[in-house]
Amino acid sequence: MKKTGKGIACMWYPIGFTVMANPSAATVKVNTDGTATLLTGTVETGQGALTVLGQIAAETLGIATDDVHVVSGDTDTTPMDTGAIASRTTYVTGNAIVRAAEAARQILFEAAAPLLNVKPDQLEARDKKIQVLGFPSRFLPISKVAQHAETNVGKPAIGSSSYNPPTVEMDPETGQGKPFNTYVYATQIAEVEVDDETGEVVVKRIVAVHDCGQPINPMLVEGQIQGGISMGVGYALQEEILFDSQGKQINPNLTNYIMPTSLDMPELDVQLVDNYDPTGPHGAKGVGEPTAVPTAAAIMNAIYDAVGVRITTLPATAEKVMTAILEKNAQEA
Amino acid sequence: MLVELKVNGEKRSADVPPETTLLKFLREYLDLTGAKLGCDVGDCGTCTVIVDGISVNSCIMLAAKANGSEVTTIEGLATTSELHPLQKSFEELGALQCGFCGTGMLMSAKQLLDENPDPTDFEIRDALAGNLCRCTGYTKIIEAIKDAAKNMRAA
Amino acid sequence: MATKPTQDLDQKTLVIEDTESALNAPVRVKEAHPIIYPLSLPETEERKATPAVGQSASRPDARLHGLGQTKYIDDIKFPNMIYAKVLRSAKAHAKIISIDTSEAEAMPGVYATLTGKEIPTNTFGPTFQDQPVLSDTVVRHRGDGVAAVAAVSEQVAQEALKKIKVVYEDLPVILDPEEALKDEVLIHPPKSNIYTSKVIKKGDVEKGLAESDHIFTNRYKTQFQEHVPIEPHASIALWDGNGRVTLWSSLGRITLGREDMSRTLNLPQSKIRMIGTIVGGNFGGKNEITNEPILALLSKKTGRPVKCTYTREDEFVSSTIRHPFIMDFTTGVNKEGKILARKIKMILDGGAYCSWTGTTIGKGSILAAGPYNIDNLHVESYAVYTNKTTTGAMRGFGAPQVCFAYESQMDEIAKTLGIDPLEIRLRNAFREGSLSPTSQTLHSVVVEESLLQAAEAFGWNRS
Amino acid sequence: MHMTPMTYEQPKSASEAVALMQECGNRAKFLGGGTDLIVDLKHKPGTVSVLVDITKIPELQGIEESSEGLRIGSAVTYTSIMKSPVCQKLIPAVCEASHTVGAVQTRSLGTIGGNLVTCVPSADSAPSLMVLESVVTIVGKDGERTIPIEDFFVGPRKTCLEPHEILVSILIPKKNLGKTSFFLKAGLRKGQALSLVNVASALNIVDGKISAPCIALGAVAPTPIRVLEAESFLEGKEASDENLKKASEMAVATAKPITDFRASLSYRKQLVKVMTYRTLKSCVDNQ
Repeated sequence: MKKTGKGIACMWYPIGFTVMANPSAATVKVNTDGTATLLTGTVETGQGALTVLGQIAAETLGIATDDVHVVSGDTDTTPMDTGAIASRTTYVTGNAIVRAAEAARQILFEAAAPLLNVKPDQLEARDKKIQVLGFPSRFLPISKVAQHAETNVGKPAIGSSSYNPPTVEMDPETGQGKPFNTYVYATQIAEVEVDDETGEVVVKRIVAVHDCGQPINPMLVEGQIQGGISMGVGYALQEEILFDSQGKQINPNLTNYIMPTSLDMPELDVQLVDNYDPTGPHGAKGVGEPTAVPTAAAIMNAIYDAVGVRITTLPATAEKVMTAILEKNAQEA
Repeated sequence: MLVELKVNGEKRSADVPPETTLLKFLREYLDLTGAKLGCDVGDCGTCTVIVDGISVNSCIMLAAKANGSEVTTIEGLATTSELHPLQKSFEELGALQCGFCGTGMLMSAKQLLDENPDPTDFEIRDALAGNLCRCTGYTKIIEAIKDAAKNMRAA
Repeated sequence: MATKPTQDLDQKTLVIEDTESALNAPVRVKEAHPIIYPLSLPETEERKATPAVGQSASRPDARLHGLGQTKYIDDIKFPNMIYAKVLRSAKAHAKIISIDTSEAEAMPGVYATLTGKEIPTNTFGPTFQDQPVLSDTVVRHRGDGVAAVAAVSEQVAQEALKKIKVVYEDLPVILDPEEALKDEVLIHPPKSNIYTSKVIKKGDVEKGLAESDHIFTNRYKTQFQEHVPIEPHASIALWDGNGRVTLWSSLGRITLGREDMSRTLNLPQSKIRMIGTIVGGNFGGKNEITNEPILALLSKKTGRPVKCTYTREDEFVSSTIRHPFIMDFTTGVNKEGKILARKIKMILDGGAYCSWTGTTIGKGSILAAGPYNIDNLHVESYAVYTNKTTTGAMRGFGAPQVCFAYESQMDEIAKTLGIDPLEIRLRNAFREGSLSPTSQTLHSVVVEESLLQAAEAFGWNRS
Repeated sequence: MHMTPMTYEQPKSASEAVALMQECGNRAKFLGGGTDLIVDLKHKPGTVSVLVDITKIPELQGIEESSEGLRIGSAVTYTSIMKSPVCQKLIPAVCEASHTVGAVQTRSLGTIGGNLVTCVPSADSAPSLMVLESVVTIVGKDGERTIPIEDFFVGPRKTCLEPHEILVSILIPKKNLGKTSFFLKAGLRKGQALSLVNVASALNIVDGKISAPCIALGAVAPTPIRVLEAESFLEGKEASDENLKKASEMAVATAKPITDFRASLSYRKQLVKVMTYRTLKSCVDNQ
């Protein structure tokens, strides 16, 4: 018979390396037509980092995503970056970009200030304009200002900066300290259907509510969460590298290493918690890794709710669940 | 042996060793690198192309076997002025992350919609079961296929 | 009969330089208009909008993915490029007595071979440099490379690997991490197998347990997980006439990758260019150099660009995978389900080399108590070497493992105390300003909000 | 992974294929869809130097209904079977079994004959064809022979085919067309799964009693097997739960599964019990 169950799991997860410095540097160059080029040493590994980093630069400069061209991943041309690891790109590289873009923007403000008869700190960059704070009708197009800065003032709007999350060394005896600058939080709830005669577990639905601070690009955040859940579903139910008695992998191929296919993935309801981290770039934190963290736990709790067996070793293969059900039945009999 | 195919509407031929797979033929002899090598044994679907109206894993099909066939690869989907509706929906709805599974995924989706313009959720999932993706959890891919199907039916 | 396909000037049709084929001259079918490099298509509204933040902007790289135009490493081809393959160890733990590559080297189509002895600094690793690029004295797991071949094609390189003769002397194989803890057989002598550990102490855990109404003790275990990037690792090296080497690599961390290259090749960083192309999935598995130094040296030896793409099996056996954890959780709670004390002991199966274990054990230990206010905590974790695939960075660095343990036990506690699983979490959850296990004051905390929002979306009825 | 150099032949008739095979001896191998063979040749390069592609031979094609029954050419793909209205109507369990093989791409290339000839114990097309008492036609240097499908399987990856022989077609006898039959498969996941156990059952209900029951199991013995003891037990019995359960227990007793990394012997037996009952029950409920 098929029995349904629900299980909940929440989690916390840090952004960046544990204590160790993990800096990023960035350079932002504003072109004379008001578009910009961003140089970053990170690499696009599929998560959409370059799009998000471009959006962060665009936000600081008050221009659109499409106005920023992102150059990445070449040690000859791009600045130092610790790389696509530890859910750090949006937060750490993003913070470096905000600082670099602010430096470039400051040059624009200084060039525009005399033209608008204000001080540089009375200006803001919005909607492709440099405008007076509180008086948006007093503005110059960013293209005009960039052109002016370069050709009249003689100071092209280029900014470079870096960022490293502040941490405090952990005490070697007690581990007390400040290993990270910020953390994200999340809850996932799974609904499963367990066949109590075969042990087969079908994950029917997962609701995932994640915190990433201010989402820079909600669509890409959703995509990260959905993908992380699929890795979590595999971790929960199917995936395991097996070794023989001589240390040789038994299943080093995609025929016998069982990761989820489209038919194995549940319906997903992905949501974000409204949040803003003042230490992040435009309030953002990160989301890459935490998406895969609570899924297995939620599924195990749902299996327990459905058939009353507690799986304490992953993955919960059908056979493992069935064995536990039979043991439980034997104990009860 | 001389293998001659009609690839994306163009006659292409090359003289290849008989053990050459269709994937190798496309990638190395015709420079059509859209189909990828992911597992080499027909498990992952990154090498999916359409041969005479059926989708196949080109890594386990000999080029010789496809001799004389019409082959459609990812390079044959867009025209000079337009993306294929599937390519458009995949892009706009965020269905492509690292993109490595994407070309095979798009070919499987095309094959599905060619046969079934209004597939159910299960039919879409069933059609994609041979294309492994590690980035997306398949969710946005399925949404994109539904969106493209709708747009194609409306066109 | 050899043929050489080339592109004609407008890059539209293939020309076969071969008389027989020329008779079957390529025909361009007008109505089809297949394209190779199209077009300038309109951008989506979200890409053109301000403010930029908060826009679900589409990705320019995704457009190229969809067109099949993204060039991953395996799609890049250079003139005169040759192909490398690495021979993997036949043993999980053994001394290497000898490696004879002469027969492979003599094969037609083989350009060069390489062994560990030829690598200037044959060690690497992000924390400890305990891993050889190619093993030359000892193999410590089946994924260790022992020799490499560069040949005119992958097919020839693959055949040449079979001609390499390696003589091993067996050493005892240690697979069980609890066995490895005993240090009876050392995997990196004279170093202990316990190569890193972590302690977190807060409050008085024994006192907290003594004051508890209920104590729960459970053991949880997790497995090895592979990243499965759909794109296997790949790289190309080109050593030029100025003694400068350029690498196109699927590595996700090029700046630090260049440092590793500089160290292993004993070459100034200014002589190394690392280009990170679009990566076909990483998930933590592409955060270290793998065969990049090998390709660089093979390129130096042969004066040709050298490419290596992992087979799916290489991907499994020689790149890193997720750490299995053995986790003993003892938790004391009062009648209301408030956690008073938690004592945790964890053993991480580190595989043959350290890799990113330092980060994994650190995050795993800090996070193990869960997002809960616990005044009395003691976490003790050990990572041990075993003769299995190296465990390293993988999405979550120990967090999925410990979350499985702390959230499973949370439900055990809830069940015993008759408290709803959602409710017990709300009673213990971090709030703004809570102190973490390392006594850090937490900010922008939304555990409670995420719990309630998820429960609402799911339709969770509290029991 | 790369195959070693080889030659490729594409004969136009079964007799031409047989002649080629005789000429080339054990260096040669018949190539169907290649979904297994090409993979094998990549894993073990150098084992074969001539591939004889038989998928263009007309005798090996086609799905035709005649007075004898339904004939399916051995080179017919799973996809063609699944999509064939005749098959859907007359042999739904075979369609269902075909649908569970691999994924779309594998089913597009893979052939039903290839699945039988490869002869792995878990071959998904075997049990459903067995419970419909199919017979297979084989052509060799000495002409044609027809045998029951059970006799075709000899051991793991071993059929009764002589090296020069070729499997031409499968015939599902007229009497079993439209017979109620069900197929179930247990794998490690839903998509692209290999069978841990697969089971097919077929039966009629005549005057409230079970008639002509057939049960076949895959992946629980060196070859796919029939459960004759349970079949004779069920013959003429009432289709009660008790009887179906007893037959399922008999299937467990007949099964001789092994433990491997995918599943243990005892779990496979549990699956045999449950799946045999479920297929029988579905047959009873869908008369």
